Amino acid sequence: MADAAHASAAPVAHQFDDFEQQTIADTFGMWLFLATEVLFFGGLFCGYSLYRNLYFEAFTAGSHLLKINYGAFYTVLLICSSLTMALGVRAAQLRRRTALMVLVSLTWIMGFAFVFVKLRYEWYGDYLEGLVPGLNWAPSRESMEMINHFHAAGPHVALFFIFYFCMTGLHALHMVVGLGLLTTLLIFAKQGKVTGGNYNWVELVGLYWHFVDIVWIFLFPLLYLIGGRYV
Amino acid sequence: MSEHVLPKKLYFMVFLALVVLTAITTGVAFIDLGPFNTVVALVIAVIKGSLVVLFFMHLKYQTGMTRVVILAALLWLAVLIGITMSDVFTRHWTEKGKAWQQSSIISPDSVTRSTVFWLPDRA
Amino acid sequence: MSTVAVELTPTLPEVHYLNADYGWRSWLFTTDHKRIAWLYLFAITGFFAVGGLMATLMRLNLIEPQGLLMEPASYNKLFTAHGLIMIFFFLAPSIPTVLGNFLIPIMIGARDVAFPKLNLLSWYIFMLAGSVFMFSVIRGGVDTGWTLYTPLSTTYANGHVLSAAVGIFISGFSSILTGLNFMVTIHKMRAPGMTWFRLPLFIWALYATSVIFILAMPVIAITLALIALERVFHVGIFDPALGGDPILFQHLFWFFGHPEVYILILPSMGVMSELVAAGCRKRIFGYSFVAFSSVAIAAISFMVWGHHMFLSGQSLYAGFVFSALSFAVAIPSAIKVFNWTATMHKGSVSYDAPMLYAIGFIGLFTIGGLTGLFLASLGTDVHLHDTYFVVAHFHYVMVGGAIMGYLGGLHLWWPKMTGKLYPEAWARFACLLVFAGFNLTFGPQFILGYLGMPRRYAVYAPEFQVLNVMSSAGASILAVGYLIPLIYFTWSAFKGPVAGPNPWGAKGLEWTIPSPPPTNNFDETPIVTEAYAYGPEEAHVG
Amino acid sequence: MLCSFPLKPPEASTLSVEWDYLYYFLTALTIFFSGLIFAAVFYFAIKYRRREKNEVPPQNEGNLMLELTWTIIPSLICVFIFVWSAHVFMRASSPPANATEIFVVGKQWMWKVQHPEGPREINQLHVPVNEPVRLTMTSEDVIHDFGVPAFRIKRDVVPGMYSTEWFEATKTGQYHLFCDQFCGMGHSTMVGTIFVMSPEDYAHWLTSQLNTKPMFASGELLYTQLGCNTCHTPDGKPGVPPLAGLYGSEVKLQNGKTVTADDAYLRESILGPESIVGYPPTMPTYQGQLNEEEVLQLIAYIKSLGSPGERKATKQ
Repeated sequence: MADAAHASAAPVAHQFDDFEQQTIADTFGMWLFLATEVLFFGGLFCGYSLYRNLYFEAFTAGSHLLKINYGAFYTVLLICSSLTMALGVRAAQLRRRTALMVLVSLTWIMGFAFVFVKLRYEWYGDYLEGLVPGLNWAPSRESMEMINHFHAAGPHVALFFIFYFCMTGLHALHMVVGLGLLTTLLIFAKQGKVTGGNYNWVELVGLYWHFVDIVWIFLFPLLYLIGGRYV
Repeated sequence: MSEHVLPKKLYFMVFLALVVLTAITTGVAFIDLGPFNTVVALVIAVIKGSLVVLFFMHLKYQTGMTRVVILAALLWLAVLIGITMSDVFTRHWTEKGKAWQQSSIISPDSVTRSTVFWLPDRA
Repeated sequence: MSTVAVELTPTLPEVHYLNADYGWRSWLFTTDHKRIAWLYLFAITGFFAVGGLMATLMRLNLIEPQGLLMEPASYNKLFTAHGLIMIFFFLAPSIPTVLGNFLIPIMIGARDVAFPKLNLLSWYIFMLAGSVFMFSVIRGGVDTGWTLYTPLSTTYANGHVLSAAVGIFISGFSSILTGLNFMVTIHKMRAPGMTWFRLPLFIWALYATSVIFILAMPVIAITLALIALERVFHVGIFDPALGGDPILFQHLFWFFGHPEVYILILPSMGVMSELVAAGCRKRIFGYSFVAFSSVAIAAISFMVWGHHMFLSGQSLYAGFVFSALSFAVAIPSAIKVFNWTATMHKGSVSYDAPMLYAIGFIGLFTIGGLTGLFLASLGTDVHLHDTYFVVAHFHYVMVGGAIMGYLGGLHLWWPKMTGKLYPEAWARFACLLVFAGFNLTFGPQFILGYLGMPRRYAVYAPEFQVLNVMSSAGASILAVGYLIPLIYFTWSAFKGPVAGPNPWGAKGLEWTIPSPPPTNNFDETPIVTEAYAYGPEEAHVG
Repeated sequence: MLCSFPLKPPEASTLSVEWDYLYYFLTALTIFFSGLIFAAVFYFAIKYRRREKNEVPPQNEGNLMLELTWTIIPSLICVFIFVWSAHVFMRASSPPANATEIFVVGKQWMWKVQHPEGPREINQLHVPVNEPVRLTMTSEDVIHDFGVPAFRIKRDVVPGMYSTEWFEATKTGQYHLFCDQFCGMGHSTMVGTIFVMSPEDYAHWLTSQLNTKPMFASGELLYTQLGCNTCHTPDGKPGVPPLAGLYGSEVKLQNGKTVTADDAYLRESILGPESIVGYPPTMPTYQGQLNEEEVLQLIAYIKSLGSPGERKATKQ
C-alpha cells in the first residue's frame, strides 16, 4: 500500500492498528453517514411524491411560479463547485498545497454564492410575491392567473411551496454546514496538515460536498421542471 | 481506500457531460412530451447523479461494501416511497360501500377531478 | 464430558479502566468505550426510574374505574411521557449503548470503537435530547400518545408538542451516530481471524440493530421536523382541511416505528444467545440460522409498517401486503426461539441468574411473539386493534423480552464491568419476582383487550375493574423486582466479592482478559480461531 | 363486583361468531406452542442441569433438517392464518348491498349519529336486530375510531374521508361503543351505548323521536337556506350541472376520465376549494360554513333527487 510509507507522517489514533485501517474506517463511516442522509431527505421525497401525484396540476402550477433561471444557475454553479472539489482532492493526493487551497477557496466561493443568491434573491423574492405559506401567502394577480390556468387549488399550490421550501431549505442547511467544513479544510490546508500524505479529510469533505450536489441534481427537475415549462 | 489519482481529463469530461445534461434537461422541459417530461427529467437526473457518485466520489474505485451501503440506502428509499405510494394508488380501488371511501380531496382521482369539466349530457 | 478450569482465588488486577484515572473530568471527557458505557448506564437508569414511576402512577390510577388519583388530562400526559421515555430514552439505548458499548470492541478484539470521540459526542447529544424532553415534561407534558398522530398533535393538542418533538429529534441523531460507530467498528476493527462467522451472536444482533438505526432514525427525524413546522406555521402538511393527508404521517411514522420495535428487541435477542451459550456452556444450536435471522428481521422489519394501519383508512390491498409480510417477519423470530431451546438440549444448564433471565425471556417472548400473530392477521386485528391486547402484546415483547434480556446481560457481564460478583441468591429471587410480577401485570391485559377495553383510557367501564386491579397488583410486585437489583448491584460494586476474569467458565474474547479490563482491553491483539470454543480444551489452543 | 367479571365479550353480531372462531384458533395455537416451548425449556433445564461446577457438555453444530422443519411448519401455519384472517377481514369490510345506512360524525369528544329517517342521537345508536346496518362515518376534527366490542367491529374515523363499517346485530340488548383511537383529553369519555331493538320496538322508537324530519328534508331546507337553488335549478342553468340524477352517475372529467359521483365526490364538490369546481369558477366554497352533519344532509338531499335510472321521474 502506498500509504504505508506516509503513515509515520500522519498520526494514527490508538484504536487503529495502522494508518490504512484508520483511513478505510473513516471513509466507510462517511458513506454510512451519507446513507443516513439519503433517508433523511427521503422522508421529504416521500411526502413530495405523494402530494405531487394527488395534486399534479397544483404542483405544475407551483413549478411554473418558480424562476427556472435560478434553478439552472444553481445547478451549473454546484456542478462547477463539485469539479473544483474533485480537483481539490486530486491536488491533495498529489500533495500540491497551493493548488488545493485555490481549489477549495473556489469551491467555497461558489457554495457561498449559491446560498447567498438563494436567500437574498430567490427566497426573498418569493416572500415579496406572497408565495411563502405560513409567513406571507398572498399570490399576486399574475400568480393567480397561472394557478387558474392549471385549474389548481390555492391550498394545494401552497402545499407545493411548503415542500419546495422544506426541501431546498434542508439542502441549503447542508450547504451551510458544507461551507463550515470547507473552512476547516482551508485552515488545515494552510497548516499543511492534509498535503502530507494524509489527505483523507479532504476526501471526506469532498464526499459530503458531492452528496449535497447530487441532492440538488434531483431537486432541480423535481421542483423546477415537473410537468414541463411550456406554458 | 485505494489510492487512485485520476487523470484531470476525466474530471473535465465528467464535468462537461454534467453541464450538457443540465442544458438538455432544461431545454426538454420547454417541449411538450406529456407524461414523458417527468420521465426524461428523472432519467437525466439519475444519469447525472451516477456520474457524480462514480467519478467525483470515486465509488467506481471503492470496495464492494461501500456500494452495498449506497444500494441499501437507495433500496430503502424505494421501499419507503414505493409502498406508501402503492397505498395511495389503491385506496380508491375499493368500491363505494366496501371498506371506505376516500374523500376525493385526498384521492388520486382529484388529479383529474381538480379540473372537472362539466359536460352535462342532458337527456 | 470435559471440564473447564475456574480460577479458585481470583484477585483484582492492579490497574484497570476504572482506576486508571480519577476525577470527574476523567469520566465526563473520557473516550474509553467502557467508561462511556457507564455514563449511559447511569443516564438510562435514571430515565428508567422516571418512566417506571410514571407506569406505577398509571397502574395506581387504574385501580378505580373513575380514576384513583388524577384527572384524565394528567393521565393522558403520563402515558404519553411513559411511552416516549421508555422507548426513546430507555429501551432504544439500553442494550446497545451500555452492553454494546462495553462489549463490541472487546468481543471483536479491538482496543476501542472506531470513533471514540464520536461515541462520547453521542452521549452528550443523548443527554441534551433527554434534557429537552424532560423540560417539556416538566413544563406540562404532551397528551398525544407516543405515536403523535396528526392532526391531533399538530392542531388540536395543547401540550408542549414542540419541545417534546425537538427532544426526540435530537435523540435520533445520538442513535444514528451510535449505529454508525458500531457498524464501522464491526466492519473494520475485527481482530485477525475474527471472521463474520466467528463473531459472537450478540455482535450480529447489534449489527442488525445498527442498520436499523442508520436507515430508520433519519425518517422519524424529518417527520418530527414536519410536525414542528406544521405546529408553528399551520401550513397544512397533514391537515385534511388544507389538502394534507393525515395518513401520510402514519406512513412516515411507522416506517420508522416498526423497525424501532426491532431496535428494542434485536439487541436483547443477541444477549439471549450469549446468555444461553454461557448458561449451557454450549455453542448455540444452528449458529448461522440465528445470525441470519437477525439480519432478516432487520431487513423485513422495514416492509411491515402498515400492520399498524389496517383500520386507519389505508388501502385494503396495501393491508393484505403488509399482513403477509408481517407473518414473514415472525418466522425468523420463531427460528431463534427454537434454536435457543435446542441449545439447552444436552447442555450443562446452570441456575444462575443470567440463565434464569434467559429462560424467562424464552417463555415471555414466545407468548409475546405468538400474540403478535393476532395483530398481524387482518381479521383479528379488527377487534383487537388499539385495545389492551396490543398493550399486553408489546409489553410481553418489550418488558418480557427486551428488559429481561437487558437485566440478564447486566448480570452476566456485571463481573466483567466491575470485577465484582453480585449476590446470587438475591439475584435469583429478584428474577423470579420480575417473572411473576410481570405475568400478573400483563397477563390480565390480554383478557381486557379481548373484552374490548381500549388502550389509553383514563376512565373505564366498571366490569373491567377486577382485571385492572389484578394488573395493578402485579405492577407493584414488578416494581419491587426491579428495585432489588438496583440495591444489590450498588452494593456489589463496592463490597462484592472479587469475580476473576471468567466466573462463569464461559467462552469468548471478553472472558480472556482481566475483570475489570485494562483501558486498552488487550495487551496483545488476540488471534481468533473459533467462535464459542466450548468443548475439549486441547482442541482450541490459541 | 365479582359477579360482573366477564371473560368474554358478548357475541351479538353475525361477524362476531366468525371472528371468535378465528380468535379461538389463534388462542389454541398460542397455548400449544407456548406450552411446547415451556415444556421443552423446563424439561431440558431439569434434565440437563449443571451437576458439577466445571462440567462442559458435548458440543454440536446444529441440524439442518431440524432448522428446515421449524422454518417450514410455522411458515405453512402462517399462510393458513393469513388466508383465513384475510377472508374475515374482507367480510368485515364488505357491507351487504341491502344494508340500512346510518351516518356517524365524530367530534372531540362525542359521537353524533343521524338516521336517514331524521332522528339524531348523541353517544347512542339505536338499531334493529337482524338487519344489516352500514355506518358511514367521518370526523370534524381529529382521528377517532368507532369500535363496538360486542360486534367485533372497529374502524378509524378520519377527517376529510368517509369510512364505512357494517354489522348485523343478532341479539337485542345494550352494548358498549368505544372510541379506540386516542383523540385528546376526553378520549376515555368518548363512549356510548348501542341499543339493539326488536323491529317493532325500533319502529316505535323512530316515531317517538322529536326530530322526525328525514335527513333529505333537512338537506332540502339547507339547500334553499344556502341559496343553492338559485343556480342549481331543477332544469339546470347553462354551465351549471343539474343535480337531479347526479348521484351515482358517471361524471366526465376534462381529461376524458370518468368518475362515479359518490358521497365523497359530492362532499368535495360542496366543500372543496373554489377552483376545484373549476368550470366555471363561480361556485363558492362552503368550507367552514357547513359542519359534517350538514354536508351529509345535503348529500342525502341530492341522493333523494334520484340516481341516473330514475332521472326522468324526479325531473317532473
